[in-house]
Amino acid sequence: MNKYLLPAALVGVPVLLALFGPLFATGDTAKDVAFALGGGHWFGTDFLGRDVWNEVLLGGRSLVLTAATATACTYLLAVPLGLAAGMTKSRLLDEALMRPLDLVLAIPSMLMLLLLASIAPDAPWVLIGIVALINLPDVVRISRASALSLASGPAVEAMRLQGESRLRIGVGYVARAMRRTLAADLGTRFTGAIYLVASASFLGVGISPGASDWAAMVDRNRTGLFIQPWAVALPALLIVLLSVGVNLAFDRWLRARPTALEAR
Amino acid sequence: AGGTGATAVGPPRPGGRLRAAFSGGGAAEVLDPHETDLYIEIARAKALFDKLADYGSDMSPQPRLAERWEPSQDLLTWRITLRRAAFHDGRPVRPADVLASFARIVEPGSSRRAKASLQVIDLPGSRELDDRTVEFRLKRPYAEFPNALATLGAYIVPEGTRDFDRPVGSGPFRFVSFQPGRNFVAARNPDYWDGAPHLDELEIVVTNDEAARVNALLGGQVEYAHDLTPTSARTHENAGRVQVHRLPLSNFHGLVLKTDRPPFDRPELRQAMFHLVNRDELVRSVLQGSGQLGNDLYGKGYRYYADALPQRAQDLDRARALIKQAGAEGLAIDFDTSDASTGLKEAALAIADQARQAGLNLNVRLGNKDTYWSDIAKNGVLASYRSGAMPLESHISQRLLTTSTTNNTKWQRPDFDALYHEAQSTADDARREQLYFQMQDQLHREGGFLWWGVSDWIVASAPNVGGIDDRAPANTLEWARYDKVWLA
Amino acid sequence: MTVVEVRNLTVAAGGREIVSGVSFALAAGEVTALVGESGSGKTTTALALLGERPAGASVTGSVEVAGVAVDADRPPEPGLVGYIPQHPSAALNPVRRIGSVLHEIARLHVRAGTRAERRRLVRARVLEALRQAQLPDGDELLRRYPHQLSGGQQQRVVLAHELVGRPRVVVADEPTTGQDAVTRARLVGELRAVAAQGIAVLLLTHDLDLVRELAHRVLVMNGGGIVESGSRREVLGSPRHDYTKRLIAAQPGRTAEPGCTGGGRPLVTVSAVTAGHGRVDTLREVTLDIRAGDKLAVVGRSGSGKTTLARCIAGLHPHRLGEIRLDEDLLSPRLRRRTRDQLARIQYVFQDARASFNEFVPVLDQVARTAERLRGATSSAARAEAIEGLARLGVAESGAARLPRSLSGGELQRAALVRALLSGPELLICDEITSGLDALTQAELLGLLNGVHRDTGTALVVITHDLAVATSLADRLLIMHEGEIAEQGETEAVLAAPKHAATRELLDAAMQSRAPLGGVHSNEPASSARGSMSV
Amino acid sequence: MIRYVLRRVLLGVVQVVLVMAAVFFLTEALPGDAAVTIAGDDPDPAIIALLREQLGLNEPAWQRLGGWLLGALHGDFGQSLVGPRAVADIIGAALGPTLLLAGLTLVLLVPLSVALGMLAAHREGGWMDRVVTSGTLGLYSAPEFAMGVLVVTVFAVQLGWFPPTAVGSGSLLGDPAVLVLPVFVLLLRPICSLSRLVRAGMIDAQRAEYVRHVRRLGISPARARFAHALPNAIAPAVQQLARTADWLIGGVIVIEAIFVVPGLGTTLVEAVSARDLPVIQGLAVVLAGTTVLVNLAADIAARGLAPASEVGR
Ligand SMILES: Nc1ncnc2c1ncn2[C@@H]1O[C@H](COP(=O)(O)OP(=O)(O)OP(=O)(O)O)[C@@H](O)[C@H]1O
Ligand SMILES: Nc1ncnc2c1ncn2[C@@H]1O[C@H](COP(=O)(O)OP(=O)(O)OP(=O)(O)O)[C@@H](O)[C@H]1O
Ligand SMILES: [Mg+2]
Ligand SMILES: [Mg+2]
Repeated sequence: MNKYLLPAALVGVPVLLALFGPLFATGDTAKDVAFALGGGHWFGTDFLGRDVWNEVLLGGRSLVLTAATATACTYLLAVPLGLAAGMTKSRLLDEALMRPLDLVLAIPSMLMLLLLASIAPDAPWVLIGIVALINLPDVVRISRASALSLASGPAVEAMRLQGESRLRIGVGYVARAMRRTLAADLGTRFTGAIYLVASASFLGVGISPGASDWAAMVDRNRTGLFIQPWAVALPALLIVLLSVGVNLAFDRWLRARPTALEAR
Repeated sequence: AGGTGATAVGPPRPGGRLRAAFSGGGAAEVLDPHETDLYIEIARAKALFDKLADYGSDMSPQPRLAERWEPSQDLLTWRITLRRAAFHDGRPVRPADVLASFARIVEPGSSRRAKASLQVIDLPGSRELDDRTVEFRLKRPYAEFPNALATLGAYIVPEGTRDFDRPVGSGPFRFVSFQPGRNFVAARNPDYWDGAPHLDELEIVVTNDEAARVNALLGGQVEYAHDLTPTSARTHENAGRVQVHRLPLSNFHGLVLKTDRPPFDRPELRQAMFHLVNRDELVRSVLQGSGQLGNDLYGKGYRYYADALPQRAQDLDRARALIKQAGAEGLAIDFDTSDASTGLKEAALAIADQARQAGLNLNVRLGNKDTYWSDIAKNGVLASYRSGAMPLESHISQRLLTTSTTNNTKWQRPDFDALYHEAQSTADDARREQLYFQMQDQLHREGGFLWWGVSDWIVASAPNVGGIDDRAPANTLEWARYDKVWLA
Repeated sequence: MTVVEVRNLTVAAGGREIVSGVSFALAAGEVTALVGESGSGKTTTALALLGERPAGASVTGSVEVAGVAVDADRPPEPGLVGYIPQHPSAALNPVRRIGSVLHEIARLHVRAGTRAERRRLVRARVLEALRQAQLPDGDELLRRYPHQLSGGQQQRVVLAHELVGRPRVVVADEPTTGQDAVTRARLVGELRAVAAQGIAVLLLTHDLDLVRELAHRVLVMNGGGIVESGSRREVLGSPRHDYTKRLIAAQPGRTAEPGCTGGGRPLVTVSAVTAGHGRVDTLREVTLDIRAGDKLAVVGRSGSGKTTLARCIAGLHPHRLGEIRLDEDLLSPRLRRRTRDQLARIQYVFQDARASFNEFVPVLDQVARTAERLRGATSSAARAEAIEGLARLGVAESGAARLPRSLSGGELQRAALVRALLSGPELLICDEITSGLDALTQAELLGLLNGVHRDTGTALVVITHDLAVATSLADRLLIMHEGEIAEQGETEAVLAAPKHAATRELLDAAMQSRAPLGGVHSNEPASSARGSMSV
Repeated sequence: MIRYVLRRVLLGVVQVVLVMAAVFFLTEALPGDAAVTIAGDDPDPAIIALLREQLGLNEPAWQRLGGWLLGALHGDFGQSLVGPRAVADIIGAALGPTLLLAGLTLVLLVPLSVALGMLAAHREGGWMDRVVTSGTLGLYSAPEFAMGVLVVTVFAVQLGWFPPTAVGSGSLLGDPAVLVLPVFVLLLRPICSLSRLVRAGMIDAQRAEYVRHVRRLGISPARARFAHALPNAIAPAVQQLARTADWLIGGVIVIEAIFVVPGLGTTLVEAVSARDLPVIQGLAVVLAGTTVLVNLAADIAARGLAPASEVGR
């Protein structure tokens, strides 16, 4: 348990701030001089003269939820797709599932981000959708590859000989056996999602203007980095904490669970 | 001329190459001066070409290639006398060149910027009187016709020029090389009619990212950086590594309220907006103090501006009362803004917060920055807006007449139109001033524009650059005048 | 001459002694066999010769190799002790060509003035090692990657690695597990040749036949200690220790139980079935009848298509041409198209029992599913049936209720058998279910199969490398060779008069290892390796 | 092998064509068009209509796509809508700097991330490992633009070691100092992901029996690590390298903006904002083609590195 203390602390700070921060934020909208320090502001003001701490309290929820939801959506879509493609014995179905994804893979993700985000309205679900779409092919490939090797293994064959349904084999065994591979991927995928949200903000797409958002803060306040570093440093630090914490947690979890092979 | 730096850098000194960083327009950039649109294109056109007139720091037309102008009594015929000037290839600037240039600008099928202003000229009726005099016939009386001569893009090119790969003009610099979206080099024109430039060479490089422009200046890669944010200015102002020039009265910030449709067809609601905006807070936060308060009128500090009208300040009680009167309490109104220009979005966010205090719910929508201007021209009811410097007359004729093409506030009042036409039909300056006051008074009471502030245009230069005029708004004669600049 | 001297070696880990107080000596030119059931500490003992020990273990006692003390901090001089690990494929780097690694090792042992001279010596050394390891010395082999070699070849390549360094001692850990009779015979020859060069050989195995063929001396391990030692003749001829006696008694006998030979009606008919992997046909026009109550053993060289044939019948491998009928009904090549009834009537037991279980679900639940899905039993009835079946084969309910990872290999193998039997199959196919098990467990399992056949009349198809297993169990023998059936018939008839060359080769190879005690081979080291051998 | 490569190349061509069609329709769906952007601030609607007519934007979409594809078949990528230049010229001019940046990054990336990964794997769980793993994890989550700003400020503006931008340097090669910072920033993120993979692979490989086997045979620890463990460890990293190429393109967009490099990224952003369809299309071909090629190269390399595995199905 002890070894989860550090990752828990790393993840805990940003996540608690993100989830409960809005409860402590003031509704005060008065604006001060932009990028000023002092004047009753703990961490100074941002590009609009708003209180940085207040923005930090407000800005985590959208980022954490966007990145987490996007990652969750990716997995919810990709794993069943990968499972279906990997477990099917029909080459046609496999190709039909995989080729369109190759196409998505061939479009550079930044080009896709640029185009899709300019077409779609500024709503949180749009960004979630885009980030999920960009990550989709990779995760499908990973899950297909691991489903493929599992599906040709004796455990699956034994179940098929028992007359088990595909669903039961897929959910009851293959999906569970893939957990390790997917968990290793999940941490970096989540970081990638945060990163994409941040880049979207840099390209000026996807985040509604009024929204307080850590990723957007890093971008929008960067001009003031040298008068007022907190407006960038604080949200950046929280993002790094979050992503390091998540990855560390998965690293440790994986290390704690030996592979099936090692367990024997 | 002579800015803050002038004293520090000593007397003018000839020689050297000045590198200036501007943001650019990519591969689409052209050298055709009639197609100019971006600041960088104007700066280049200004180096290579001349107009007949240009705007002074108070937006009044100053003679350039035109030595002087004399209108007829009815303001329909204007006689222009040209200076003794020559193009870079040695040919003199003649009336034929002027007529040909204007004909090219207004030719059918062209979408050139100056076309709207110059269309007032009856070109077939205009003629060359002698080799230095040209006589323009106008289609209607136009007392401020020199404004049209100074308009953006009304450059004089040699007759018959079609191709601007290696442009020949009459400006202070001669063309050397050009790569669209990358850089432009020009060399001193020793025979320039207004005195040869101090610099040997001028290079204009494209640097789209503001931070990169500042960095390039700090790193000694350029000597002049155009268009800085107030934040950058504050960061580097006192460090002594660069000179910061704040060109006042350059950029007007405001809101567009569409007066022809609900809810802003109700004058009370427009007035409520006038009273709920906290201009001080906006200037402090959005402009970061680098600007002045606006009084909901365009053209502060310019000729004919109605200084006498009282300055407005936030009055929430008044605003609430007006909102109530308009029956708009708790109304949710879509508020369009975009990243198309700096400050638009920030102002919208701040104003939305201020409006909430008065009980009005402004729902900020971030529009696509590339199509923002044409989107708000047609759609929506409330939008962030900005405008560069232009004479009051141009502002009115382009934006506030029934016939205006970019009448974004849909301000269409026959009585207002009549005042404008009367002002253009009188040769009496005092009378015209009075008419302008009447127009502005009406706009101040119930117009569709809410100009809350005027910001400085910020440029920065290396410590050794002298001769930058610190009082010229962007886009005026003294702005980006590299022929007056020297390197110490 | 004594090369290795081990005195009072004790290895303790995890609070218990894995190896306790072991002492023995190895002599040059002699093969010493270390036998004992799985987990008795053989590998741990052998690794001590290399100065290695299991993670977290502590070692006491002394090990001397060539007169020099060896421990974890002072491993023997590289190349002095050669070690052929239990799974040679793991010892070969999958991305390095055979030749490049061999040359790399040889370079360590060659000293020469000029570059060219050095290159020549290295090459000579490599070629010599290849010859000694019975590998062809052509460049073609040297250019290959490990996965392009057969298991036997891989083993010999590892042997060559060791021989390049001219070791004084070679440790071979279970060298014959899973090898077919012919390959096995060749390996025996090689090891004998190694010993003949004056190298001390330590042979770790649970295969007593191998011991009989090769060893000069035998050490029997049980529970971490050496329970008996002596010359081969003493130990195998007149075992003193109880454990040794049991071990020897568990060897499958020659005589098959007389069964109801081929009396039943035709159950499964395979006609002209062709199947393959990708473009290569691994099974060509195979035709075969299996009758109700048959006991059929399938034997053949590795890669001859035994597993493919079995999988085609079970529906796990779609065949390309030909047809398979159950009674009169055509069986679809695809498992999905087969009815539940068809699935229930033909069952298949996998070689790797552990891999055939879902690691996330208790064994008992998995076993019970067969009755539920294929016979429509209610889940409580199926559970009761499974508990009963498992108990009958000696797996307690408390054990079966656990996840597969906490069951031993033998227990899992039995559970897999119960899982297949719960559908009440008329044909049970067992693919090498005894290889990799020690003799005692193996004998137990074969007994179980016989019992099942007797009680239910299920037809059995047993795939095996071990002719002893085949002959002890089957009424009929089927020899496969390169994707075709070389020969089939009554077991005794085939053994007595093999018609096909492949059969003869297999039998010869098997005979050699079956030579009666003190027969062909004397106690002296064998004089030479068998004649020229190809790969 | 040759059959495999041929099949992949053919598939790649189909892929590129489909990407082009997808990009075309995505661009079509963008709000506004070239006419609107040319018209600029406070546009006159009449001018927009006129421009639309002149640019042929009134023709149906499929007709324009067809025309464009037909031209592309003949190697003619068309004219830019907003400027007087040919698309091929525009892309050709921008290609050099980007190739240089991306190429240099890739060339440095491999040895650096291998070195870092091996360093961390040298002693698993040691202080070096901890420093490298947590450092790479932290850097991995920092976006390029943040790193870019920081690096420029520290190393160029404050310390003055390197030029802060590429402004005014005629060719990047002529002035190598200009390349240092952009390549440095571009390297940071991929180094993190790759070195983590190399580390994991090395740890696995070092534990593998074949490494212990050659150590027993007397191969030196260094050689065992470099010649035996490493080739196994980098096989998964090579696959990742292919994916790196994709976001290297993304990173280049950001880096080019910060350092004022007139490359493909800058061109792409400009073309998208100007709705310059032919240029976007041309770029899509170049980028998708690159992605397909890099993936192919990676697959072939992976085959060499992992001869026993099959690639794909
Ligand atoms: N690091 C360790 N810690 C605790 N127990 C261990 C460790 N390594 C091995 N063992 C145990 O020591 C015993 C002896 O293992 P060893 O590998 O020597 O057996 P073996 O006789 O070679 O068996 P097999 O025939 O299966 O190869 C086994 O019960 C094993 O589980
Ligand atoms: N997945 C595969 N891809 C290609 N070839 C294969 C594959 N699996 C098996 N083969 C080949 O098919 C042939 C027959 O294989 P099969 O498994 O039936 O042999 P076997 O007789 O069971 O051998 P063993 O005794 O080694 O288990 C062999 O030559 C083998 O190399
Ligand atoms: Mg062992
Ligand atoms: Mg087999």
